[in-house]
Amino acid sequence: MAAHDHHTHDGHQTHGHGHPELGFWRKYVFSTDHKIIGVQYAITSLTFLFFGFCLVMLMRWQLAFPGKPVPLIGGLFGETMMPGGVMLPEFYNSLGAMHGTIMVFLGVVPLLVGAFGNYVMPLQIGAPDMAFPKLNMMSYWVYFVGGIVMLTGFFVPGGAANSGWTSYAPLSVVSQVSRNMWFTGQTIWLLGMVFLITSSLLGSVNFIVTIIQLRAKGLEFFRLPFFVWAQFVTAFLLLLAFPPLEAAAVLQLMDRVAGTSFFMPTGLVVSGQQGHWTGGGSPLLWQHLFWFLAHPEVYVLILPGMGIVSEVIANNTRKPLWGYRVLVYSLVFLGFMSFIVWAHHMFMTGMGTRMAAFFATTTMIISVPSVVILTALLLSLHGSCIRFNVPMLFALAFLPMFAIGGLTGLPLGLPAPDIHLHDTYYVIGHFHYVVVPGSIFAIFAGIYHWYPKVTGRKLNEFLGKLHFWGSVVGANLVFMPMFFVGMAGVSRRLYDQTVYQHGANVQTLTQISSFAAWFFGLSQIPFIINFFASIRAGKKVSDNPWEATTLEWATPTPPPHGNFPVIPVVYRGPYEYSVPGASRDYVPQNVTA
Amino acid sequence: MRVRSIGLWALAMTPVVFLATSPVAWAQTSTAAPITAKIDGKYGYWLPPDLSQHGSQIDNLITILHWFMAALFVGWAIFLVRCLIRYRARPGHAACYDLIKARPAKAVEVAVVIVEIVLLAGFSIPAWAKVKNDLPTEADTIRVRVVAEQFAWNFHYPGKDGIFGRTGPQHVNPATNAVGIDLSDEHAGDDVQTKEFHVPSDKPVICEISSKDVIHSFSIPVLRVKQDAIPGMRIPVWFRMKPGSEGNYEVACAQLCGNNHYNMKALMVIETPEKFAAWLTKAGEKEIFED
Amino acid sequence: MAGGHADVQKHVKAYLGVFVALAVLTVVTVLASKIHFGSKAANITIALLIATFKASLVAAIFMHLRWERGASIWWTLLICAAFFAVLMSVPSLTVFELPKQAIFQMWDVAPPVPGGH
Amino acid sequence: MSSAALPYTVEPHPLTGVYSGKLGTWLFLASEVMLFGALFSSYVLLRVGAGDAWPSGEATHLSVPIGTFNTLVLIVSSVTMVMAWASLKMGNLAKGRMFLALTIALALVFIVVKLLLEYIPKFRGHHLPSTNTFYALYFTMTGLHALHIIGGIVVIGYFLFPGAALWRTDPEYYTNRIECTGLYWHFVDLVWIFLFPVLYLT
Repeated sequence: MAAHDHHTHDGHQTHGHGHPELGFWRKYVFSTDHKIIGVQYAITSLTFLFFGFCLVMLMRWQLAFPGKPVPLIGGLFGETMMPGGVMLPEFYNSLGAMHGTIMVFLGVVPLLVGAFGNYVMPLQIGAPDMAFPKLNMMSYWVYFVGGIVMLTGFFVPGGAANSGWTSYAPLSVVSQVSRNMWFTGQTIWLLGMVFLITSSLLGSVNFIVTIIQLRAKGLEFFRLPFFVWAQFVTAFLLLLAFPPLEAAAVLQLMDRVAGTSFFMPTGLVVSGQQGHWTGGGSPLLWQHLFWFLAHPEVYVLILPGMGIVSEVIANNTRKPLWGYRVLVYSLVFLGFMSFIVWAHHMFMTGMGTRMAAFFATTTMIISVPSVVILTALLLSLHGSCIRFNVPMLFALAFLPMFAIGGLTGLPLGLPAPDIHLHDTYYVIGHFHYVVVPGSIFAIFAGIYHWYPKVTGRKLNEFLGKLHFWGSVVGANLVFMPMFFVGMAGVSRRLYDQTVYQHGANVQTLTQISSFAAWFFGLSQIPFIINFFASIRAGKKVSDNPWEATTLEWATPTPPPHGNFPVIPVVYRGPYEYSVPGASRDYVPQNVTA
Repeated sequence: MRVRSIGLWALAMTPVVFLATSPVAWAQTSTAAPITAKIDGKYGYWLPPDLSQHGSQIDNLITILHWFMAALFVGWAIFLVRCLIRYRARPGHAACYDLIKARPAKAVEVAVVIVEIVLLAGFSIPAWAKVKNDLPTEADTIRVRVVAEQFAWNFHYPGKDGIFGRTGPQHVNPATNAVGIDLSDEHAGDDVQTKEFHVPSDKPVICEISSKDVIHSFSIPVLRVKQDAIPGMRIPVWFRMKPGSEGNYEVACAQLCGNNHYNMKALMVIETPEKFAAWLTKAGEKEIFED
Repeated sequence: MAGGHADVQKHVKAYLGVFVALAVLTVVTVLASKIHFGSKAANITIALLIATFKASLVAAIFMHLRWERGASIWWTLLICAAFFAVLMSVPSLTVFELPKQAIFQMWDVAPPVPGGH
Repeated sequence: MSSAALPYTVEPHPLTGVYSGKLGTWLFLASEVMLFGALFSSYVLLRVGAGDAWPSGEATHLSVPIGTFNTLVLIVSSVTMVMAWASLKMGNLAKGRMFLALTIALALVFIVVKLLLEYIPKFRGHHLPSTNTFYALYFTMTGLHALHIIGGIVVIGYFLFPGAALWRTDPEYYTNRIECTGLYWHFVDLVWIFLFPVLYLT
């Protein structure tokens, strides 16, 4: 602690002398400072995340009580969405599609990469800022515009996109057709995607260059905190997987607006009418291009989450991570493999044995590094000294829940069991068990962990624990029943599963899921209160409240413009906790002895 | 701060308590038309009943996998809980800098790899190859063309001559000729098209799945059959029933296909050969094609 | 990369050489397309080979890859090439690998193509 | 302001051997490779799927002479672009700007030819994107390429006029920026080198 104190004071005093004072707009709105941009990303994407969650809480009503008017707020939605408070199937489908899109593209990715990556990564590598600060600002604003465009879908006739977040053609081409195609939900979705993809591309270029070029002296690649590694691999995934979807989105736009037939096969008969398309296209082409993005995208959702969890675990176990190099190699391997497993989403599209065998094999191979990472994190607990603070609780909840998510991927990755389980609630349960702990809980862990760095104050522990227990119980109760619903054969994306005998039979489980989802939603209230109240009322803390080793804690709090009063030099690996013979139980990376 | 937050929390929980205890809320309702035919089969909280001969392969694999998953999970969970208790921070306890040797962990990883290889190469791929490629070759195999549309399943039987009449999109008439049979074809006269899926219980069935408009998915949970209906393609699936599986079942759509996707179901009737023959004759007589 | 004036002047000569080569190869491609090399596939292959050669010239000389020493750029290109190869495998995955008896034809008669030429 | 404080905007990083802008440009180009790669992949898939129905030669109604002319225009513009950089590297701003202006002029020629001699006559002749998959691909691929050309015009235009002020304060930084712009421009040329035979000649 004492080692940094003089930096702190010097930093606060010298800061501001060298730079002309900026106006409000340049300082807080159109800022090029990675920390301001990170906070902008965080606030925007947390808002979107909450909005996306509200959408699903609405859907859960229809699922639990099909055809019953939504209580209290049902009347607010108007005749085109909920006549008499009863949700229409098209509105239900819109909610489903937008829930997926908003959570993935507007919530989690911008939070993990845009917010945490932006704020923490340059600090952790000892850089004064991102390599291209103006580009960074542009990424944020393109993302912001993309989000606004996406939301306008709700206000056009016909409603927001309702062909699922996967937007499978030809459904996405033939649905929501109107005279002015530019102002229909699906077209707006495609335009929004183009913005969001562009934003991610700009961001990923920036991240990679920053990590390669701006590391502090002595910070070799194998001394990088695991979180930085995760951001590095993630940026490559974004950089190379997103463009094919951008191309695909352009092709689908052409199909919708210019009447081309990229995804439209010959001889379509839609609503009893022979289609006007010339045909010759392939619906599977969209799926290939989409999943070429969307499988790496899954890893974009969880790799930074694993990074955060690793940081928190190393810090709160007070000992080095088990197998740091093994973790890094697994991460890189995961990144590579994630590009050649995409067709396991398409086993049911009429795939021959050879191709199914190939993609099932790559899928089984990719499960190995995941198991290795999970095992390494578990072994890190051995012989440690665990502090059960709120970030650590979320990080610990990640371990068993992510294990469930990973394990339930096995029956889906093997083609034969997938025949029964494909596109059922089992799939929903599986990937929510991956992204809820892997992304959402990791995000919470990260917020509780780094909040003191951003504001200089800690979040309230009691409210945090209330939030944690509500979320863990809620999440498990939402998603565990889904495995049984899926096992019974109930398809996903059904407006009313009781139509089928096998669905009506497990309706009780679906109702439990719904109540749990609302409970999960309510559990976020302490968090929201905590988040805003602690800005002023939180307990003031020092620059390094968690007694952590990585460089972001070596700056004053909050970090000044330019981050480090003196650019640090790194002498050791990232997690030197409980070193024998050291005076304290942690040795920061920038301390010589 | 603390007291206020507890108060807020309690306030927030009231609607949950209210909803959970409300008997009205728990009453089951449905937006769909009442099911006219009684659906047979016993449904529990695990896999649905299995009527097909290949289904047990899939079911066994699913069961084995879940035992394997449970074993792994329990192992991990025991280790986790032990660590959480034994290594919790407390006065007089400090972390140890040295990392443990992880022979058991490596053994577990190797075991996972081996089990995955066995499941994949030994069970999954052979089962898949059988379901996808080993189409039945018996002369009396029932062939059905399944044509999906928004939001119904159409079934096209070749009739007595066993040959499908020629089809084309220009012949489609939504009311009378949903599968687009060309009536001028010599094989078309005896063809049968229906919205109900009838099959005899003693013969293998090959369904050729296709779609007129968007992607659907032909799913029969009780037969462990699922195949996407891709417009512009014709993809076969086949199944063979276990003896004594006569009854009424449901064909579902498993791929989002539009607003009424949830209600795109067809009645599947598995019946004795005699009943099936009688039904086919009757259905053929009723047919009136207009072009 | 290039340091002094002398280096740059040497480069300029290379640029002009590449320009002549590109112009000539463009004409060669056009002429080659007029000749029938046995099959359509052979013609396409030849055209793509020439195009690849031209592209390599542009990348090597105009984009300075010939003089590039930054390992990070080569790594980027390597990774990109690997994933590009995966991306280019998509057509073969969709077209050539189907289960037995599946066909890319749902109707028996070809439908009249609206607005076709 | 903050960018001035960042290291390696001008001088290459001692370990990686490049300055940040160049690495960033190459990374961006890698993503562009994947973008156009997806389109070429779709092209192959749709063409193989179409079999003999795919129009070629005369049936495409594309003019090989116009295509050849435009190919040459782009090649010359690549040369002028790289000459602009070389001139700046040798300290000659006036010559560099002249070459930049020439590059823009050639790019405009490309766009005008594309628009007036190709797109508009096609539309007049009812050869629309919806006519068949060949035209769909032709318009999408060349259209996206043309958007890249227009983007290039904007960027080069910026460095020709307002951006050139940087030369006075930091000529090396300015030269580097021109090099990065050049990388992008050559890439656009490179894409056309493939588009030309794929669409016009086979």
